[in-house]
Amino acid sequence: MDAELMQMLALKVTYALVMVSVVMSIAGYTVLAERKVCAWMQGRVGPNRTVLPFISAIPFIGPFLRNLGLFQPLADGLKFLFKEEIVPGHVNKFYYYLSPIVALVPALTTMTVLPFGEFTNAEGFTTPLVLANVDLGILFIFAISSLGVYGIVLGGWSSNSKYPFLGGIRSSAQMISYELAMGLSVLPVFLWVNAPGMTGSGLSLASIVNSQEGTAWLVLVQPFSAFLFLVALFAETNRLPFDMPESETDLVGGFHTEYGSFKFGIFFVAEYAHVVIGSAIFTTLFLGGWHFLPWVADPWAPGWIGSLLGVGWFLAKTFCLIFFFIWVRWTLPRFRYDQVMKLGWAKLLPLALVNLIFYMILVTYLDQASAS
Amino acid sequence: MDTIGVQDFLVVAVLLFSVGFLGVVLRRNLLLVLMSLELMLNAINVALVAFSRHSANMDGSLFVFFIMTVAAAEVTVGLALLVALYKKRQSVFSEHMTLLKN
Amino acid sequence: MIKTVVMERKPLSLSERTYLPQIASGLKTTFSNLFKKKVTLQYPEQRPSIPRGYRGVPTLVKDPNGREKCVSCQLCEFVCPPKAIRITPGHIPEDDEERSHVEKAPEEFEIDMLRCIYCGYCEEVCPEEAIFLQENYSLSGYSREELVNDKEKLYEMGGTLPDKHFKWDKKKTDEEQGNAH
Amino acid sequence: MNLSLVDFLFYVFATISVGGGLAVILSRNPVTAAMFMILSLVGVASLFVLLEAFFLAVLQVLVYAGAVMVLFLFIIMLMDVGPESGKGTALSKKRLLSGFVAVLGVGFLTVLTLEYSGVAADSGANWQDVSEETRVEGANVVFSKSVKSFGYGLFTKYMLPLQVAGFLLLAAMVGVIVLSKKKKGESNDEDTEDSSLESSVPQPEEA
Repeated sequence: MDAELMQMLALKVTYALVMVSVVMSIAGYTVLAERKVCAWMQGRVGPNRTVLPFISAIPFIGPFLRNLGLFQPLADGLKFLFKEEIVPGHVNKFYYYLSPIVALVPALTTMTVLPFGEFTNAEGFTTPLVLANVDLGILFIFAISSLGVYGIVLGGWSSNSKYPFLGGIRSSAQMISYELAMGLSVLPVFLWVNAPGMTGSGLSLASIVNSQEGTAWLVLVQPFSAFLFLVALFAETNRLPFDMPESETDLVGGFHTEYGSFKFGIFFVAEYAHVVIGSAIFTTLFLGGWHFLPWVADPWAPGWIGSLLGVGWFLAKTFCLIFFFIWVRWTLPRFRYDQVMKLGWAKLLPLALVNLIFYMILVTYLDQASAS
Repeated sequence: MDTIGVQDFLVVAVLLFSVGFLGVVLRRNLLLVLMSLELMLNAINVALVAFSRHSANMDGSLFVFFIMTVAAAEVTVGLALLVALYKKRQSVFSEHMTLLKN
Repeated sequence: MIKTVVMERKPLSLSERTYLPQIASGLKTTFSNLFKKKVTLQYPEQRPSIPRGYRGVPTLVKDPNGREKCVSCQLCEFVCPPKAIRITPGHIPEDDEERSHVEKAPEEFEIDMLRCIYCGYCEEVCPEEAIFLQENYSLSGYSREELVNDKEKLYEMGGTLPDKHFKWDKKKTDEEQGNAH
Repeated sequence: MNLSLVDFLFYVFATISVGGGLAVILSRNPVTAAMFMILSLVGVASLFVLLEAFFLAVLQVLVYAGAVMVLFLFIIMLMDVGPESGKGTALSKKRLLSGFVAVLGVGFLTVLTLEYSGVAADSGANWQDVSEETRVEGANVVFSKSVKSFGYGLFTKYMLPLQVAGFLLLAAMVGVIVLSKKKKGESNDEDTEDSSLESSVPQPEEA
């Protein structure tokens, strides 16, 4: 292997590590946000006790940060690390240890194809900021994220106890059901973007984002697709109202009932990593990614400051969506299992099909109209 | 610089195919027989894509597409049959499916 | 006679069947709650105000002269539903100037706080008004033994309460004046 | 031996796919078998990547690992198939014999293929570079990385097979629903019905 290749590999690995740590810390702080927002919605204040001695000693800022609970994720992580690791005697050891990893890895892998900004250099040459700019972006994400279910199913099965088992079975059925609706709901988007006269190319996510620059966001063009996708996203990330595998009121803790300490922590972070990635995907597909506002050109100049602002804007949109996830969770009650199945197969899937057919006809009509 | 050619992929395909075939012949658990069938189909896929790449022609790859479709249909029907059978006989082992014997 | 009226339930309209307006209004409710004043008490710094008649940890009290009030009649021990109280009665030595008029005082007085149910019967039954359930509500320890309050601890927690009746003083003066009952 | 990266990766992925396949047919526990099956499928997908058929690789993971194997796992768990008992797994002579014959036949096939297919002398070095764009030469679509080639091929040369595949999926779906439909007075759990509805992996729409 030559030096150039090694250098490139090293660079990619560094980028990947940076991105993993960024996504993981966002996931950690999403946990905090969840606790804070739910507390606020319930008239409470949420975690506000954890201190870091040096920072909290700063007058005004320190106590403010402490009240925001900014150091809580750190303390949580430490707690998970130092807790006694209890492995129940009746579990299938190998799968029991394997499943938290299997749950986390797909969530972190999907972000490799997720573009989060773009960089325009002095010559006006634009490159999207993404670890791997593959042509098949969205398909890749679907493929990898569909593997995430194995962590839950295996965790439930290997625990060898009835509640986790039920959680595992439920989640496998739920995942299969909603993947279909999810795939079908984004098809109109790609149909629209790749239609004759449009700027998109293939299934690449970066081209989707750039096709929304200066014109309407796709959520305004295709509100129904966006809605279906969002519902399916809720189901795929196992968030309330679809958190069948977990549903703590009827399944104790669901698939992770038998898990404790850091293995539970990994499951926990994986769930939130899914939420973060899901929000980011929704932002790229429907909310214009790193572009400013619909019908408004980006106010920032190209160059690295501009691309930094773009990334910040992208993150801001993603955080708003994460907030929406949390908001919905603390508003809606949980579906019953049969309702979840019915909604997936009898409502969402036909609606997605109708939506797809409608846009097929529309795109064809527009093409015909412009040709004649 | 690459020395891997079609024949290497073909060897992999043949190995995978024979493994799948052995599974179909030797295993008694019908679920595993179905899985072995999938292995055989996958072996064919590898061979087809290798040929397609070798001859710079999409036909092989397109056939892989159809094979996947057929495989998905086959698995679902197979599993549904298995479930129906399991409800009747409480077993998924081939030696218990002896209704037509003698 | 009461007439039962059967209410007709209207079928859901289309918008109601999608549940979306309801979800939206629910979201509105939760969002408006985000900015409302928080009702939580910041516990260790802010303490809840204890209402009168609160039944906290049972304690033994002394009278304003600093004398032990309990005469170890053991009524509380008998009345205690979970049998949390255990008293070993002891004599008061004759030469105790202050208290020689009383026969007994507890040698040991233990309340097992793991058993206590805070019912307040002991306080109610005590003829000497020596045991009180006071305001202390948070009790913790690292071992079971630690949570058995002995006499010393009970008096330490109880302190001295103003005595309305000064029973002992009255008794003493009565005795001195020679009209003992 | 000086291996290039691609060669090295080929051997790794080939080992994964074939070894995973072997583990599938050797493992007693169906869940373990399913897990190795996923491993093998991912190995095959990686081989597709080496052959620069990225779309097929992703499809392989999406369809097989993401849907088919989840279904397998679901059924295994639903029926609660335990590991095969140790006694029963002893292979009968008949089975061993048929296995032996199978291996012989496959070996024969291999030799025949490699000898007479005319590709034995081929190596990756004289493969053509894969283009990014869709090109058509005569009736054939040239192999390329782009997804468009797939769409183009499917909707021109293979239009009829595509329709047939769609009908096949529809037939499979109807068949499965009929198979797992509750008969009157027959009680069974609801889960089977839900699972069996999963028959059309989103193929016809993607095409």
